[in-house]
Amino acid sequence: MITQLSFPILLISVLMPLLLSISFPFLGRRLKPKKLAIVSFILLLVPLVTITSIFMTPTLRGGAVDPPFFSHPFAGSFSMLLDPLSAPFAFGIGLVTALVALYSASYMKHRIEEMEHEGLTPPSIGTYFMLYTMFSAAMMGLVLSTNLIEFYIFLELALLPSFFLIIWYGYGNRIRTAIMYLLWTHIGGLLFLLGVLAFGSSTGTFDILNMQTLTFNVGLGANLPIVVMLMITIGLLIKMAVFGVHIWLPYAHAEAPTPVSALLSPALIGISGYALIRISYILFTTQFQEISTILLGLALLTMIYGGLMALAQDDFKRLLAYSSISQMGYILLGISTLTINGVTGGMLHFMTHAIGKSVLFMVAGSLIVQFRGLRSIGKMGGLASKVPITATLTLIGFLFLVGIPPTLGLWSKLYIIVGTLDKAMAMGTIALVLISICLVVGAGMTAAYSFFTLKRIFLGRTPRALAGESVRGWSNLTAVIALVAIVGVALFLYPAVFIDPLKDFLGPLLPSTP
Amino acid sequence: MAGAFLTPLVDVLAKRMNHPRARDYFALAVTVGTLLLVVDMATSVLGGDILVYKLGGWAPPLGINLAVDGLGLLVGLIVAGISTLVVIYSFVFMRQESGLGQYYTLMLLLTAGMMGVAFTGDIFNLYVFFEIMAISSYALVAFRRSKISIEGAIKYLIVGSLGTSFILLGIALLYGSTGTLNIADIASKLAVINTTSGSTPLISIIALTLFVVGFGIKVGMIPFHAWLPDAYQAAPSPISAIMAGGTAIVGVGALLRVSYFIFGAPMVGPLLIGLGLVTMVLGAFMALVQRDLKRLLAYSGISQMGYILLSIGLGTALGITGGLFHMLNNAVYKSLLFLAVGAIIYRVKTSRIDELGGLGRKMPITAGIFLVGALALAGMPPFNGFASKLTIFLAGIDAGYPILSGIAAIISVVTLAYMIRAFIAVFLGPQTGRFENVKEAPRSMLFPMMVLAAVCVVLGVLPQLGFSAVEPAQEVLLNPSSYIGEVIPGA
Amino acid sequence: MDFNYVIAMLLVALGLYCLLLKRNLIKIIIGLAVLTDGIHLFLISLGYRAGGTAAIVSGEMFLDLPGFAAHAVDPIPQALVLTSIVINICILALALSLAIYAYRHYKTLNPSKMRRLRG
Amino acid sequence: MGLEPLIQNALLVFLFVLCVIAIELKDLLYSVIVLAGASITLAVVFLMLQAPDIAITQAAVGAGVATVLFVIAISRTRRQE
Repeated sequence: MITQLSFPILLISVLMPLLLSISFPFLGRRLKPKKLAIVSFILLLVPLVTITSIFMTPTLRGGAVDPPFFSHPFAGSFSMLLDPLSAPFAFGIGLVTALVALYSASYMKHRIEEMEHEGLTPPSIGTYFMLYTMFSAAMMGLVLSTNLIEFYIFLELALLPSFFLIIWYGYGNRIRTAIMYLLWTHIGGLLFLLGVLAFGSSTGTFDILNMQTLTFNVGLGANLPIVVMLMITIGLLIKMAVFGVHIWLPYAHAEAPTPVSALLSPALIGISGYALIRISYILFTTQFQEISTILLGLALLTMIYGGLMALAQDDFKRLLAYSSISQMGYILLGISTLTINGVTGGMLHFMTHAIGKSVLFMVAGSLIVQFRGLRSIGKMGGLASKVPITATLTLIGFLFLVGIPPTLGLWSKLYIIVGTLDKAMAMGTIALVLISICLVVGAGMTAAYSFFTLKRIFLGRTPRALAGESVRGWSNLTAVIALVAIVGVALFLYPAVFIDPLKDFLGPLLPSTP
Repeated sequence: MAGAFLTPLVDVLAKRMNHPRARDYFALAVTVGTLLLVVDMATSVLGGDILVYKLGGWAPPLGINLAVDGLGLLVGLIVAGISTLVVIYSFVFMRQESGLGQYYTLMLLLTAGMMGVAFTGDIFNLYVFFEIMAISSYALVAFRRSKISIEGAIKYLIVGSLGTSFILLGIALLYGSTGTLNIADIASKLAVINTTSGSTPLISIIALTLFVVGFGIKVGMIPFHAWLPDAYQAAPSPISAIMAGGTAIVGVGALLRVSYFIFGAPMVGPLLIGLGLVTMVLGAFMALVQRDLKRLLAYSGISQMGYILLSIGLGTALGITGGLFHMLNNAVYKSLLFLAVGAIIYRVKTSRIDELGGLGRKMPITAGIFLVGALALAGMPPFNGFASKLTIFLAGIDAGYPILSGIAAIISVVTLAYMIRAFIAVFLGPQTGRFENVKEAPRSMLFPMMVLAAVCVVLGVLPQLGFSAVEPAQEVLLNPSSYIGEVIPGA
Repeated sequence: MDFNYVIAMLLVALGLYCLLLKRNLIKIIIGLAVLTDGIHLFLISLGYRAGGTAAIVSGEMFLDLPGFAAHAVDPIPQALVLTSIVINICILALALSLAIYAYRHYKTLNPSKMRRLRG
Repeated sequence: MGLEPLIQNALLVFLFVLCVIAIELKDLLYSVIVLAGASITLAVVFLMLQAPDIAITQAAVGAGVATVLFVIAISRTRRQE
């Protein structure tokens, strides 16, 4: 099934941006921000193109793995793998990171000017692109990892640059926010690491790929698998910011510089969903099944809580951050059903969310640029006449979240809901009723905050403060956003590209009856 | 080959040097020479040999001998490397001071003492070299003769000589029960005593306690740590660096040599685990509340020492490897951090965290290097601290103490918290007007820091290098009989 | 003979008491001297052999070395003590000079009143 | 068994008493003088234990050099505890 590649093309495509990014601070002295953005874009395009071309090759669709590039006395060998499960994630990350790089140029130019205006001296834009590119490449490496230790290393490698991006270019009380973000996610990461180490020490391997024949050495007690699974899962759930351990997210995602929010919010936390399946489920199938009902409840709670909180926000970016929590609830919901439809939907929803949420964050960013730091929804209104294209794009972004055609969101939500109902039916009538109610409430909530926000920003009367503003209607910012949205819409037309292989892949893994 | 062992003695000769111009370069030449000789020995020791040099031609166990095994080599390598870099760093850093002849003399004496402790095969010589090291470090801490340096030195001296007295008493007890001073010989004779009597005699337990307390004082193990932050804060920064990266490591090396060799792992293990745990936890929390950068680093050094002891106390191959690797890494990034703080003090004249701020713009290279050290200390990939902490966590789980790994991981978060807090407070944030004219540190100070930072990255990306460096040391600790056999044929 | 060890340990204990509880630097240093004296006494007693002769070879003793060795006291502890005495006088000198400096700075010999380093 | 062990034990007791006095005296100068006396006693004990060279060193260094150092230090600081 999995083809062994003779040449480590995936590795090279990840490492190239990761390592070359170090040159950005030096390039930054010679090149203008726009050229820097293009260099960064090209660097990040490399993994995207590689992944797309591998995935589009029919013979490689079942999965392609690099030759191991690194081996360690006890951590085993590291490699990179693209298979139907990692493909939607890799593609979503590649797409969003590459395009947001283009968006970054004008946004960060504005942001740095703004900070200098406040009397601050942020590091140069070259440093920004270095951190940005590292962050993006590390996320890509994360999704393609084949070794648990490798996964952890990329996890931390993604964490560090994002921490510095927040602390240097963020808004508000950025130092506190950044430390909170760092510590919370680091705790999650360490929990994950401890679980992984306990796992590795009892099974003797850290390799994700060759796990079919693993046996637990019960030297550490018969409860070991469930404890280890719980540690790994809780570590991932902290990173995913589900209800209860979500405290850090609204701060971090709302206060990060907008292009970074556009990556953090959908991409980084969603990867935990991937890891839940790839690591928690595949390695600990029976134990994961035992807790799947709890996860289901947690998912519903997260979904509704995120939606409620989003409704109550006035700050546009904070609203989007809470909406991310809510969408994480959806992804977790899909996964926790452990039905083929649910999991497929969950995986697909990562892509939906990545595209939709990055569009929305970029819109928020372009509003900030165009209206000089405007973030409060209460002070907006009637902007559709001033920025009609932005308004359209916002609408599309929200359509992704709500799951209305012509967006990919339709398919992912559909699959999640079908999967959840499958599961709920298997659980009995009462559960079916309860879960259906939750689903309806959740979906209604998403629709409510989406359209309510849309109305408050773009319709109604323009406040006097904004009335005199003259705005460039079509800027680079909107062009990039539009590009992302177009890809998202195109995927609506051909979702089978990802869905079919995913179903083939997940079929044998998941239990036949929910 | 014999010449290699005499390097410490060559260093002592340097005492005579007082020509002001040549002095710097002489000190450098001596340390580089030492380093080269150690590297030269490394090739054969890594091959599995144990080099034994018999002073005066007397055969052990009667004569005094130097023996280089994996452990000695590892410690010697660290010491020689760090001393060389610190000497380079001192050229500029100490330029304004008077009495530099004494400074370099003491520094070389300190190095000689450390090398001697690393290489000696005789427990009394270990004591003598330990005293050489201790006396020169007391004097170096007091070097500036300012209020704090005198105070720090006095505290260090009183507590330190208590420690060395304990060590001497322990040696006396061991001599009383075995009648020999050669480490290998003591070990084999004690083993015989233990097997014949069926249990460990009380006198060995007392001796072990004395050693643990004595060396524990030297490495700053809690509850014997009180002198350490004062001394580190009071000493000139290069000396803090050499103490954190050299003296403390030598102390651990000596503790391991004495305890593991002579008493065997099963007896020492639980003790080390217990003390290591306490040291690790309390050190980290004390570091969290410090207001002075050098004190913060001192406490974090205590905390890291806890990791090392904990891991080695596990007694498994993986645990010892992890502990020794962490010891190597700790020496690298801790001296790096002290040197970086020294660069700040050199330019800004203060190391109080609340007085500093916004230095990142003015001293970007120092900031970057400090960051590398801080992240390595906190165990973040891709720096070396990650590789060794990972090994330690894994070793804890492997040895059946997952709870220890859990605590170690929590402390690792605390470490990250205080290091990041320090980094932010010093390099980020608003600039105060006082620092308008601050410039980047001079090149000859940056160079050693860059070398250490590069080592951090290289050992982080290619941990195999570190593992192969500690492998012989780990074998020696795990299986002391080969060392014993090598030193005393037929024992 | 056992009495030697008792006194030696008492001296060590006395030194420790002084080192830890006295509040005067010079006194503390005196304590240090007492402590090491105790250890030295211990070591020398260890090497003593009842009725033995000093381990110094001279004159016609060369003719009967094995016989001499059977009678002589153990020379190794004596060598140790000799080294240790020399080391300790160094430490003593250093400590006293530090005490003088400290007195110049603080006008007191009480170490608990030197508190610039607290915190 | 003759007089020798008895004298030795008496000397040891005397040594201990001297050390206690040295530590407890409030006047540092007297304290140092008593310590020198203790050192000489110790030297005699060493002599009786068949360690003449150590005895000489102890007398010279412990009672001589150390006392001089202490006296210098006391003259530069203060005499009372």
